Amino acid sequence: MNSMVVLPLVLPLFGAFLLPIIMRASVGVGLWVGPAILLYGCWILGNQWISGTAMPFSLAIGGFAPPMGINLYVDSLALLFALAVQLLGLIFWPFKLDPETARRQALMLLLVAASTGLALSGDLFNLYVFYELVAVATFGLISASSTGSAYAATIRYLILSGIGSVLTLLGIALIYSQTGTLNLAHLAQLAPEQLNNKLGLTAFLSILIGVGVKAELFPVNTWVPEVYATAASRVSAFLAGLVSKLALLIILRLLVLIFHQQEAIQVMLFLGILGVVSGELAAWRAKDMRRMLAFSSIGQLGMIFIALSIPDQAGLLAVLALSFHHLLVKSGLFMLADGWGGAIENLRGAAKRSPLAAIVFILFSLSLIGMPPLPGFWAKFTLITELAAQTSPLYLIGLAVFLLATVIEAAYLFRLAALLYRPVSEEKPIDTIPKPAGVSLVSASLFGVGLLAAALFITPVGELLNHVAGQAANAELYIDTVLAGTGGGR
Amino acid sequence: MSKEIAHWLDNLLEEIEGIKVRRKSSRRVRVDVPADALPALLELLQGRAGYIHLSAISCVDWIEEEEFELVYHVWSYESHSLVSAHIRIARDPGVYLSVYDLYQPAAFFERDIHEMYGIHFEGSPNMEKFILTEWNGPPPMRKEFDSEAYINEHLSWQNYNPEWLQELIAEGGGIIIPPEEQRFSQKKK
Amino acid sequence: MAPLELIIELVLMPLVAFIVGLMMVLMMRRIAAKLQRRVGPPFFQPLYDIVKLHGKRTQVSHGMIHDIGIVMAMGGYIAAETLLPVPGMNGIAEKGGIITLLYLMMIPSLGLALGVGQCANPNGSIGIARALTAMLAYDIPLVIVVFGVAYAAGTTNLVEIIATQQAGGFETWGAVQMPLLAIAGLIAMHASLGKQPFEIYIAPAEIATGPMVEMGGKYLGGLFVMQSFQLYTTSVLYVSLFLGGGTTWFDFLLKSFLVLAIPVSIAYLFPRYRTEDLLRLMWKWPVMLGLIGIAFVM
Amino acid sequence: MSSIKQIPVIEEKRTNPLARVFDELVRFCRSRSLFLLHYCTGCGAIELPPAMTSRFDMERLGIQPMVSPRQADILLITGYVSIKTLKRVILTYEQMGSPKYVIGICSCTVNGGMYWQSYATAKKLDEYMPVDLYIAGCMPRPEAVIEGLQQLMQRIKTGEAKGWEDYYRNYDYYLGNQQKLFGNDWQTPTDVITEAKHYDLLGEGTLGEHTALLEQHQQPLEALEMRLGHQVKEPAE
Amino acid sequence: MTLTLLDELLLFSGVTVLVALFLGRRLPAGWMVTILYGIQLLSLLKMAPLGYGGDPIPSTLILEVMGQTLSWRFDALSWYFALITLGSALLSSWYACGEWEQRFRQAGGNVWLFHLAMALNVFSMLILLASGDLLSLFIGWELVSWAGFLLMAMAGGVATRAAMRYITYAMVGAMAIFGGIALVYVSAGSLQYDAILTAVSQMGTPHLWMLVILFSAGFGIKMGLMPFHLWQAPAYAETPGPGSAFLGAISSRMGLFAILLVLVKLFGIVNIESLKIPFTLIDARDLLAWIAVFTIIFPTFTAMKQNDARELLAWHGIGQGGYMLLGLVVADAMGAAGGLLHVFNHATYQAALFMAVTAVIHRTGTSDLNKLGGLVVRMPLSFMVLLVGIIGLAGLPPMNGFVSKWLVYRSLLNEGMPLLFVAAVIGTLGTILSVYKLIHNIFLGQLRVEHEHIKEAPWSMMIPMLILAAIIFITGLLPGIPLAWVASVQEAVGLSVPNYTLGGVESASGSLDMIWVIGVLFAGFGIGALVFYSAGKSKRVHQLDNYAGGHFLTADIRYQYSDNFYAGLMHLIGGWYRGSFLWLEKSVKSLVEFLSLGMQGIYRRANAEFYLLSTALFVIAWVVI
Repeated sequence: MNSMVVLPLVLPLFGAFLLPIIMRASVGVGLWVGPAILLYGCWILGNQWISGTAMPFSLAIGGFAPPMGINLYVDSLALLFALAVQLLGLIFWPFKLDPETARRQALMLLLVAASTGLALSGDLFNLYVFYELVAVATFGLISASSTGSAYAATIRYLILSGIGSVLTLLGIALIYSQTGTLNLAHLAQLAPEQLNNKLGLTAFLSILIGVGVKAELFPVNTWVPEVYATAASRVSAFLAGLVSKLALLIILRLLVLIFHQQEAIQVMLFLGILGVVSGELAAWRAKDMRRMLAFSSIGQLGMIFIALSIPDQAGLLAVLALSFHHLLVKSGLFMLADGWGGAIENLRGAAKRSPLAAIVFILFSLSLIGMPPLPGFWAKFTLITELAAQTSPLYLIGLAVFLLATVIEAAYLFRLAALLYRPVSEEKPIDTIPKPAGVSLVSASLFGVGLLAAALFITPVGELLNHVAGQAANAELYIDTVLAGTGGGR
Repeated sequence: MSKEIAHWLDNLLEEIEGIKVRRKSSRRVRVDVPADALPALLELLQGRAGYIHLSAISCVDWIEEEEFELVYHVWSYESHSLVSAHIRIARDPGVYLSVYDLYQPAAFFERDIHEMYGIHFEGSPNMEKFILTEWNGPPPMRKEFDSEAYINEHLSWQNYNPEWLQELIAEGGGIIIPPEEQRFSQKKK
Repeated sequence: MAPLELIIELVLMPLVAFIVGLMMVLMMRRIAAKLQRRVGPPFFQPLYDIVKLHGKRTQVSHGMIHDIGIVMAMGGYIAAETLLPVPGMNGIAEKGGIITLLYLMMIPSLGLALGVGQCANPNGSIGIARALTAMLAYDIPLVIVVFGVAYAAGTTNLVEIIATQQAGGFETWGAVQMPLLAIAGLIAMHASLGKQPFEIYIAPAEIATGPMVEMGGKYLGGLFVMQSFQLYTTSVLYVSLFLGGGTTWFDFLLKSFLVLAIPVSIAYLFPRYRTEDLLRLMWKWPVMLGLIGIAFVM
Repeated sequence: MSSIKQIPVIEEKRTNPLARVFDELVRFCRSRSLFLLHYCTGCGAIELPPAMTSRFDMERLGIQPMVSPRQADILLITGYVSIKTLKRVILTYEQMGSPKYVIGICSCTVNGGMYWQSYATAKKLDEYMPVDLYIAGCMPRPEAVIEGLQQLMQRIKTGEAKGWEDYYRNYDYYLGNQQKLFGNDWQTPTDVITEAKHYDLLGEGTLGEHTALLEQHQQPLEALEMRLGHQVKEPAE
Repeated sequence: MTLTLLDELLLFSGVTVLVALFLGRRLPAGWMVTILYGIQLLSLLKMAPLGYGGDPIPSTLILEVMGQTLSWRFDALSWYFALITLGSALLSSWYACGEWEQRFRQAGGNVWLFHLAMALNVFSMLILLASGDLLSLFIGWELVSWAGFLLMAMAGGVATRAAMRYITYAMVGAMAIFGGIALVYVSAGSLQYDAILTAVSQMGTPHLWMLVILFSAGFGIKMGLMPFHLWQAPAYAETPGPGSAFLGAISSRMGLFAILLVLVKLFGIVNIESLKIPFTLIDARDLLAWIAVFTIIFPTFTAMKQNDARELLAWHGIGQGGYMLLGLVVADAMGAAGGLLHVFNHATYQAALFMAVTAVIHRTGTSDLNKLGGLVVRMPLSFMVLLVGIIGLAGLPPMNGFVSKWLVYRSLLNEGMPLLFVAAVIGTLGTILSVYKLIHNIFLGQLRVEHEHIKEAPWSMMIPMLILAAIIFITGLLPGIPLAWVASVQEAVGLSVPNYTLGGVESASGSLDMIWVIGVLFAGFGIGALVFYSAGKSKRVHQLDNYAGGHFLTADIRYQYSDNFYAGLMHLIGGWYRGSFLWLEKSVKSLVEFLSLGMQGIYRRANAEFYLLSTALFVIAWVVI
C-alpha cells in the first residue's frame, strides 16, 4: 500500500512527456489526460492521509536500501505538501485552448511531478535534481504567456536561478566531500562530528542562498516582481503560493536534521527581517496590482524566514501556520488579480461592478493583517509569542519589524479596498471597470471559503499543524525510520 | 517766486493765443482763457511747469450775463506759486468737459459743482448726488433759486413771542430794525 | 442650624450684599469724582438710578432669552452671596467650597452673554467676546491664588479658612502668611471687576458699552444690581481669603471698603488696555507672583 | 409747542395711597437720576464737556452721560439739525425707552437760528418730535445748560414733562410732518403704533391718514416670535 | 447549559446584528433595531446588582484555541461602560430612524449599512467589555476598531479619507498592544488576569517600562491622547449624524476602559508610580498626567478656531478625554471617581450636542458657523438641548459636568499638584469660550432671511434629545445615582472609594451638595425673576430695531459678528497655532514614502546576479573569519 505513494510522482512525469503525442492524436482526449492524472494523484495521497498507516515510512526506490539507493521519506509534512501540490495543480490547470495548450499543460504536469518529488524525496542530490526540474518547468510556464516582458523576466530569472543552483551544487559537493554520503538520514547521523565546523556552515549557507532564489530570500528575490507581474496569474499564483514554500521545505529539512549552528540561524533571521522590510515598503508604492501582490509575498516569506529562525518545534508550528495561511490567501489574491491586474487607479469603483470580488478581497486582506477571528491572527499570534520568548535582541527587532510591517500592509491593502468602494463618476460606463474572470473568481471564492472554514474550525486545524510540526521536528524519528528499515547504516 | 522763474512762466504762457495774464502777487497769477483752450493750458502747466496739484475748481453764477465762471486753481510745489485759470461757459446748456484725465481730484470737485450748480461735465466718472441726497429740488446754489421762498413754502416758523419780549418792546427796547425789514426776500419785493 | 434660621440667612445675606454693594458703588463714584476734582453724586444716587430704571414705562426686549439672561445675571450673584460667610451668618458655605463659589460667580457673566447674544447687536457680540477673553485672562491668576489659599488651609470650606486666619489674630492673616498670593489676588480681583484699565469690553466710545448696548429700563437696572453684587462679592471674597474675614460687622465692612478702595482709586488713573495687552499682563505678573507664592506655600 | 398746550395738565392720581406714594417715589427718582444722550448734531455740543467735568459737574445732579439711546432718558439735540441728520435723530428718539425727554440747545433747534435761511436744515424741531425744553442762545453757556436741566428735573418731579406721551397720542401729526419732509415711504424700524397699543397709550391723534399712508408700504415689523413651527405648513415654494 | 445573563445580553446583541444584516433593507428596520437595543438595555439592567457591588457574572462560552483559554465575564467596570454604550446606542438609533433616515436615504446615504455598522459597533463593544483575559481583550479591541472604521467610512468621500487615517493609527495602536501582549505572555506564562497580577510583581523595571509604554500608547491612540489625537476630530465629525453622536459619546472611551483594566487593575498605579524617569523628578504617573493635561488644553484651543460645529464638538471630545485620564491617573478616591463619572457625563452631553447640531443640519443644511445665526426663534427646543449640553460640557453648576470636574479639581487640590490644577482650569476656560462661540453663532444673533421659514426638528429626533437633556440635569441635581455605580467600579478595579451621598460628596476638607447648590441657584433665579418681571411691561421688537449708531439696519446685510470670534485672544495666541503635530505626522508619512522609494529602487536593478554573488561572498567571508 505504501509503495502507491510513488505514483503521484511518476505518473505526471510520464504524462508530461506523452501529452504532446496524445494531444496531436486527438485534442479531446488530450485535454482530459492532465486533470485525470492529477485527480488520481490527489486520490492516492488523500486516502494515504486518511488511512494514515504507520506514518512516517521510508520507501527505497529500485530496491537499493539507503544510504546507497534513493529513498522517499513520507511523513505527514511531506504528505501534506504533496497533496497541496496535486490540489493546486488541479485548481490552476491551464484550461485555455490555444496553440500553446499542449506545451503549457505538459510543463504544468512536469512542474507538479517535480514539486511532489521535492516534497517527498529524502536524498540531498535527489532534492537538487527535482529543484532543477522545477526551475526548468517554471521557465517554460512563465515564457508561455509569450509577451516581450515575459521573455525578459524569464531570462533574468533563468540567469539568477542558474547561478543559484551552481551555489547549491557547491554546497552539496562540500557536504559530500566531508561526509561521503548524500542520504539525509545518514547525514543527520554524521553531522554532529563532521559538519559541525566552518566548512559545514559554508555549505549550509551556500545551499541557503542557492535555494533562497526560489524561496524569495531577500537579496536574491529581485526576479519576483517582474515574473509575477508578467506571468499568467494562474502560474504566478502557483509559484507564489506553493513552489516558494517547497524551496523553504528543503531548508527546513536541512536545519532540522543536519545544521544546528547559531550563526546560520542568525543569518537567516537577518535576511528574513530585510526581506520583510523591503517587501512591505516596496508594496506601499506599488502602482500595479500584481506587482503589489508580488512585493507582499516577498514580505510574507520574509516573515516565514523569521519564523524559521526560531529553533525547535514551536518555530516550526509558526512556519507551517504562516506558510499555509499565505498559500490560501496569496493564491486567492492572485486569482482576483487575474481580472483586476494592471494599474490600481482604474480599479476605482470596481466593487460596484463585482461586489463578490470586493468582499473576497477584503476578507483576504483582513486575514493577511491578522483580524482576530480569521486564521491569519492565530498564525501571527503563535509567531509573536515565540519571538517574544527568545532572549537575543535580534529577535526583538524582528518582532518590532514584523508589527510595523503589518501596519504598512494594512495601510496599502485598505487604501486599495477604499478605492474599490469609491463612487465612480456617472458618465464613466459601468462595463469599462475591470472585472475578474468567472473561473478565477470561483476559485478565489473557493479559497475564501477554505479560509472561513479554517477560521471556524481553528482548534482542530491548530492540533493538526502541531502534530505535523512535532513529527517534522524530531530528527531521531527521521533517522531510525529511514535507516531502521535497512538494519542500520555503515 | 524768483524773478527769472516768473519771467520764464510769462513767456511760457504766451504760447496759448487769446490768453490774458495778470500777476496778482509774487505767488499768484490770474489767467483768463477762452473755454476751449483750458485743457491745453492745464496740460502745459502740468507737463512743463510743474503745476501738478489741482487744489480746487470753483464756480460763479453770473445770472445777469447768463454765464457760469469756472476757476481752476493749480499749484506747483517747485515754484511755490498758484495759477487760477478763469473760463466762462454759457449758462443755459451748462455743459463742459471734465479734466479728470489730467487731475484725478477733479472728479470730486466736478461732482460737487454738478450737485450745487447743475453743470454737467462729460467724462467725469460719477455724477450722482452725495451731499444733498435728501434734496430733490433744483440745484440750490444757482442764483434763481430763492432759498427763503422755498422754506416759507415747505417749512413753518416758531412764532416766538413770549410775554417778556412783548413788555420789552412795549418799553421801546428790543430790536431796532423790525425782523420783517431785515429779510432779504422782502427787500426785493 | 435650624432650617428656619437657614431660610432667614438665605434671604438676609443677598439683601445685606445688595445694600453694602450700593454703598460700594457710591464709594466708587465718589472716589472717581474726587480724583477728577468734582463734587460727585449725592448719597442715594445708585438707588435712584436703579429705581428709575426699574420704573421705566416702555422697555425693549429682543426675546425670552434676553430676559432670562438678566434674570440669570441677578440670580447667579444672589446664589453666590449665600456661599460667602459673613460675620454671624454662614449660609450654605459648608455645602459648597471655594471652587463652587468661583463657578457660581461665572454664571452671571455667561447668563448675560446669552442674553446679549439674543439682541443680535454686533457691538454686543464683540463686547461679549472680549468679556469672555478677559474672563480667561483674570481667572487663571484667581485660580492660582485660590489653590494656594485652599492648599495652605487644607480645606476648600470658607468657614474653616476664615477660622484658621482668625485663630492667631493679625499674624495668621492670609496676607501676612502669603504676601505674594495676596498681591496676585489683588491684581486678579481688580481685573475681575472690569474697572477702568481692564474694561475693554465696556469701551463706550468703541463698541457703545459692549454688552449693555441694547439694555434699557429694567434690563439696565438688573445690570446695575449685578454690578453692586459683583463689587460686594469680589471684595468680601478677597477679605475672607486674605484678611481673615470679619470678626465684627464694623471691621468686616471697614476691611471690605478699604480693599475695594485700592482698585477703584487705581482705576480712574489709567487709559484702557487692549485685549491682548490685558491677556499678556494678566498671564505674566499675577501668574508669576502666584506660582512663586504657591512654591512658598508648598 | 403749539399742540401740547391744549392737553390739560392733570396728573391722574391713582386711587390707593400706597400706589400714589410709589408713584411719587418713582417720579422723584426719575427726576434725580437722568441719563443724558447728547446727540452732537451741531456746534452746541462743545458746551457739554465743561458741564460734565469738574467746573460744573452734572453728576452732582445725578445726570450721567450714556452712549446708547436704549439706556438714555434725555435726548440732547445740540445745534442745527440738517434733514439728513433729522432722520437719524428721529430713529434715535424712537429707540429710547420712555419716559424720555428732548432738550433742544441753541436757537438753531428753536427756529432755525443762524441757518434760518438754509434749505437743508429743519427749522422747528418740535414739529418732528415733542420737545420738552428749549435752551436758547447761540451756544448757551454751561450754566444755562445746567439751569435748563434743573428746570427739566423740576418739571419731571411735578409730572408736567409729558412730551413723550404726546408722541404716542399725536403720532399722526408728527408722522405727517416727517412724511412731508422725507417723502411718503418714510419708515423707521420702530413700530410706534403697536408700541402705543402695547402700553395702551393710544390717543385719538395716533391713527390718521398719515399712518394709513405708512401702512401701505411698511415692511413687516412684528417681532420674531419663538415657535416650533410644526403646525405651520410649508410655504408654497 | 443554562444561559447566564451575560450570554443573554450577547445573544440579543448578535440577534440585532443579524436583524440589521438581513432585514435591514425594509423600511421599519430602524425601529426594529432600536427596539432590540431597548431589549439589550433591559437585559443589562437585569444585571443591575453588578452596579451596586455584586460579584462578576461569568459567561458559559469558554474557548480553547491554540493552547490559550478565552473566557468572557461581566464585572462592575464592564457593566458601567456597557450601560453607557447601550444607552447612547439606543438613543442614537432612535434619533436615526424616522425623518432623519428618509432625508439620509434621499441624499444617497446607505441606511442599511448605517444600522448594520451601529449594531456591529455595539456588539463588538460588548464583547470587548466582557473580555475575561488579555487575549479576548485584544480580539474585542480589534473588532471595535474595525467596526468603528466601517461606521466612519460609510459616508464616502472625505469621511473615507478620515477613516483611512483612523485605521492606520488604530493598526499602529493594535500592533503596540499585540507586542505588549506577547511580552506579557512570555513573562507571565498565560494571559489570564490573575497570572499576570502575580507576574507583574516580580517584573523588572525596564520590562515593566516597556509594557507600560506599549499599552498606554496602544490604548492612548484610541482615546486620542496628545501625540496621536489628529485622527479623531475629522473622523468623528464626518460620520453621518447619529453615528457621530454615538462615536463621540462612547467610542474613544473604550481606550479608557482598557487603560483602566490594564494599567490600573493589572499593573496597579503604585507600580506605575515606581517607574522613575532617570535624571528627571517625574515618574510614569506624572508623565501620563501631563499627557492628559496637554490633551485637555491643545484640542480645546484648536476647537476654538474651528468654523464647523461638528469639528468643534469632535475636538472637544478629545479635550474632555484628557479630564478622564487625569482623574484616573491622580488615582486618589475623589480623582478616580471624578474621572469615571466624567465618562458618563461626557457621554450624555456629547451625544446631546452632536444630536442638536445634526438637527440644525437637518433643517438648515449646513453646520458652518458663519452661515447660521438667530435660530433660537425657529428651533427653541434644539436651542434648549444645546444650552443644557454646553453647560454640561463647560462644567457649570446646574449640570452634571460640574460634579465630575469638581471631583477632579478637589483631588488635584488634595494631592497638591498646582501646575496640573491650573492647566485643567485653562482647559475649562477654553471650553467655556469655544462653547459660547458655538451657541452664539448657531442660535443667537441675526436670523438670516433664508432661515425664516424653517421648522423645529421632527419629534423622532427631538424626543431622544430631550431625554438626554433630562438625564444631564437629573444626574447634575442628584449625582449620587451615577456615583454609586462609579464606587462599585472603583472597588472592582481596586481603588479607594469616596463616601458619596445623594447630593454629592462628603469629605473633611470641603464637601459638595449639589441639591443645596442648585436649590439656592434656582432660588436666586426666582428672586431675580421676581424683581425683573415686577418692573413694568417690556415689548418684543423686530431684530432690525437695533442700535447701530443711527444706521438703518436692513435684512439683506449680514451684520452678525461670527467670523474670527475671539479676535483679541487670537492676536496674542494666534501665532502659537503652528500645527506642529500635523507637521510631525506629515514627516512620518514622507519618511515611509522615501524608504519605499529606496526599496523599490533595489528591485528595479537590472543585473540581479550582482546581489547574489556579493551576498554569497559576504556570507562566506563572514563565516570564515
